[in-house]
Amino acid sequence: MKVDQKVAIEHGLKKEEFDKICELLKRVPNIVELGIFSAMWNEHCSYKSSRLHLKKLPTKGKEVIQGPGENAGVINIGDDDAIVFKIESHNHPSFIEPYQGAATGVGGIMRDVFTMGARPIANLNSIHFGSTQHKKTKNLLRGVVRGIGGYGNCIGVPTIAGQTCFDESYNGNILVNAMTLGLVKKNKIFYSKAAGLNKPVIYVGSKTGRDGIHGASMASAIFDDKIEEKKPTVQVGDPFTEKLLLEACLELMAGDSIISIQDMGAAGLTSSSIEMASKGKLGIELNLNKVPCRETKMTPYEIMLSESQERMLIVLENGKEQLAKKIFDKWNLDFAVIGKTTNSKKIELYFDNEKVADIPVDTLVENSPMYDRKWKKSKLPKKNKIEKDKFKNLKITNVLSKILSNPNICNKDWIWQQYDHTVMGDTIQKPGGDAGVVRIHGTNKAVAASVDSSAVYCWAHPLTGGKQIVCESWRNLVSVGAKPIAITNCLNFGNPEKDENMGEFVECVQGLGEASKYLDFPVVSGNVSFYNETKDKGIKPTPSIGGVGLIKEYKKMVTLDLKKLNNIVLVIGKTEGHLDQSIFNRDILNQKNGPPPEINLFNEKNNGETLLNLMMNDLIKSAHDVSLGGIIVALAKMCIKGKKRNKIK
Amino acid sequence: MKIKIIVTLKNGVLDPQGKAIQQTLNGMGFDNIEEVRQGKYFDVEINEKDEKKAKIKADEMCKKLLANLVIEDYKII
Amino acid sequence: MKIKIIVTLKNGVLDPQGKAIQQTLNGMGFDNIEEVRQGKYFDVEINEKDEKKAKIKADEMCKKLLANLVIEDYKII
Amino acid sequence: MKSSVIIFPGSNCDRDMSVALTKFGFKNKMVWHNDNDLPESDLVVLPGGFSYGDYLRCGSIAGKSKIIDSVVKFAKSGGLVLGICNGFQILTETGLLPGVLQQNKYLKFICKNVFIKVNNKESKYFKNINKNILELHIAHNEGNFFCTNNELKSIEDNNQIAVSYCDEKGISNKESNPNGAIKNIAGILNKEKNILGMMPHPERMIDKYLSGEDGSIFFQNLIGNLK
Ligand SMILES: Nc1ncnc2c1ncn2[C@@H]1O[C@H](COP(=O)(O)OP(=O)(O)O)[C@@H](O)[C@H]1O
Repeated sequence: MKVDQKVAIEHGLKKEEFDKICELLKRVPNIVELGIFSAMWNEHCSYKSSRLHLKKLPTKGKEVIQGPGENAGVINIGDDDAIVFKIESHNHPSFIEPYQGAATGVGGIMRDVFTMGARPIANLNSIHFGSTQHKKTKNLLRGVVRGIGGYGNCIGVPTIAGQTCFDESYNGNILVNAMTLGLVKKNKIFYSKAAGLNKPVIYVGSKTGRDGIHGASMASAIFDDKIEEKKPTVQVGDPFTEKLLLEACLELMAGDSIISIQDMGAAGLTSSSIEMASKGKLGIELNLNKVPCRETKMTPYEIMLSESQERMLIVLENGKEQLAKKIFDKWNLDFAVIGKTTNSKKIELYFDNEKVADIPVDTLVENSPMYDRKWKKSKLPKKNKIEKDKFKNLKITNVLSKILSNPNICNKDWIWQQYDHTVMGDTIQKPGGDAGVVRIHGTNKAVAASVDSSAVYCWAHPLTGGKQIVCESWRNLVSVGAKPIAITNCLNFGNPEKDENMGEFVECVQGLGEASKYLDFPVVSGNVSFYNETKDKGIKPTPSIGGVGLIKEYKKMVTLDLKKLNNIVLVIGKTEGHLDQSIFNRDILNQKNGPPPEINLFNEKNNGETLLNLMMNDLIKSAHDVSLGGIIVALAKMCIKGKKRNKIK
Repeated sequence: MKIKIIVTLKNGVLDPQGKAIQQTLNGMGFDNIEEVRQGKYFDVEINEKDEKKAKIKADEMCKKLLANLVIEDYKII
Repeated sequence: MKIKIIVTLKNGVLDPQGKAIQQTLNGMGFDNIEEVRQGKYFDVEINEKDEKKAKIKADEMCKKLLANLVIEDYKII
Repeated sequence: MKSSVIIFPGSNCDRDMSVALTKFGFKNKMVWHNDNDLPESDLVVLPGGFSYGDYLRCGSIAGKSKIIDSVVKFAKSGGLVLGICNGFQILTETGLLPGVLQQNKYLKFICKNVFIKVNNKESKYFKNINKNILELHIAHNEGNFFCTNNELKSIEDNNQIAVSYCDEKGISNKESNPNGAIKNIAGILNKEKNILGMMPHPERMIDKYLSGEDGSIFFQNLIGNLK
């Protein structure tokens, strides 16, 4: 196939981008090379619209071992133990095929974590759906929940917390964000940077099929009426093989055979091999005839762009091939030496004794486009006047029951009871609390994790909203007695080529950054999902924040249920009577404008630290953060969970 | 009347179950099994005497519920 | 050659999945569906040219693995 | 006391089980499914999980593993074999226990605490147990026990129902049945009472910071009976 501008545009590249490729290569790429460029240069892999802004996030901290840039972030939790964690989106595939989309999302994030040598110990998820009245919602919700459970349960990693939201802005574009925490010894962390010349490059895991070809570009595409045509690119997850891959990789990692390892995620063999080469400032040469294929007559183009799941790429020490093969044979997985590292700083591909691609690595990575897109600043909306006479006819019990039955507030037990949340025998706080908590096996420590987003606040005012979520994450961790350490973030936004959407992104990130800096709660990993838009309608800006904290003595963990009669109930922090963007205003008064509640970072930090102090001194029996629905909902939940009554003056 | 429906995975779609079954069969000594693909089978009892009409109904049911056309094909037999 | 196998639940064995499908179909407006029973379908590629021999093999596979004879029947087609 | 936990590809409660057994005094060994022989054991455990991804039917493929022949031999000679969750499914698939475990009635995976009533204290597993109603945890998609009427009659005649789902007060009815199992059956024994299969996971309930502690009662009692 002859490559020209038209073909390039069909690959999702812009005209200027195609020109730049020709200029960098000093020739027109062939079709395999074009496929590789289009995968590496699309938004999903290159972060071309977001890179500039993400750089501003605080990523360093006392406990940070590895910040963004690797498969996942790593933090120190003392005694040589470290936690590897990350959140990732699988929005587009889940809308097309909810079960497989969600399942492979969970599979993908777990691979990111165990690629670094960590055994996954907890999963979380943040899922957003359209209105409960919308005709697609029920099926999508059911499929996604089943998919998350189907994959996580089978692997045997507990799902300890999550978040489920409904809002009509997701009617045509649901969000599925999956997060995993893994545990590793500090001196046994594995990275993706290749090193050394003539080292064997190994392919392990499942065979390659035609599934998911161009998935990475789909993740950066807008849905339109032609969505049906994109369907064949859906991948099918095989959690059983992933479990075998996990055990086999950890077994091999126990020795000293691996130089670098990288999972094949978006853009499969392309991005994994190029990333390894780029980080190691090396070249990689692959013989595509050696790649284990599931289907017949696969072309180099298909092999390079397939997104078949449950596969890994490894650079091994010389002479360790037999040992490694034995382990993968034992676990009944494919194993093949498919190439070697070189000093050419190029990616060189061979097929049927012919060279089918020859691209300098830096043209794919360092020279990939970066855009400073136009963005529009948001104004802080004016506060609504509180009109007391509007409340006169309202009965508080009616209002409360209406608020409690809001789909965003009501009980989610039916969801998380479909997830195995107790396997591994260390879950000490199940879903249903402010954060999930798992013990570090065999120690007195535990880690807490939660995932939050407040799209309504971000939509009302992105800067404040961005700060708000980080604070909410911080509060959730504090509420269970954990010292917050770091966050991961999944930034779900609309089309960055529109200046309002880009503005939402820029300002949310700014808010996020300010709060995480002030709270010393750095960002160690994350993911951006743009183009969450159907027929021109974008979603509400939805950054999801996954927070992780440490409880030094798990026996001091706090839960939200009221424990005893006659205990005193305290509200910490000032109640200012802010009603704009509350459920009360939005649902009961039907007033959807106005600013989100203001954030005072000083108070946030002070309150949180004070609370933690009180907890360490065993003075707090129960705690719950006040969020959606306000104090009355917080109290109601504490009463319901504790099966206690409460008298409030 | 009774309508029988077979739903199978599209060509090229990964079938982890089929693969595991094939490997097990091989392991059990059935060594000339080259591929196993697993699908679903439905017996549907429709209160409808006209075969043609029943099949049209069945077709609609497949499209709307029984088969996931993203990854599956169906056949009414 | 390719052998096709259908495994169905025995009469009298509860089929919760089939029941749920029937209810869903009813709910979707297919109101003359009286019963749905779900089974499994297998496409098995055997390296064997003699049909008779292949079917004997298939029969053995069903008995030993593909069907649980406590609750299931099978048919080779 | 010596125990062996068998690891199948896809088992995922193997470590949890070994932690529990060790905590209550067993010397435990892990055994790979592809081994031929069992180490010397007083108890053999088939742990929970998704052996072979639960593909085909839960437990069916694991039932064809190499090690199973030794397990069958061990069981037939009177050795104690305990199958939890997927282990229970494997035991029915190999024919060591009657019946099958079908998909849950409401077609959903269920992970939560339930109550079970001990019906039969003849076996080594429950002899002398000092609590009749235990709170244990279930986590399964296929726990809906089914068997033919004839089999059920034989199971009942031989007093093989080990534990059944109930509520806090011990009442077994539709409401206290999480998955639709016949007669609320949560676990059954073979005729000789040396093989036990049950859906609930005692190994997830072995200290007060977890979902509960009744699993400890089960293990303590079991090892007590073996001594
Ligand atoms: N998709 C999900 N997966 C796992 N747990 C969930 C999910 N959705 C909600 N939960 C759990 O349900 C509980 C209630 O969620 P949410 O209403 O967001 O809590 P709150 O507003 O009280 O912090 C939380 O403990 C959360 O962990």
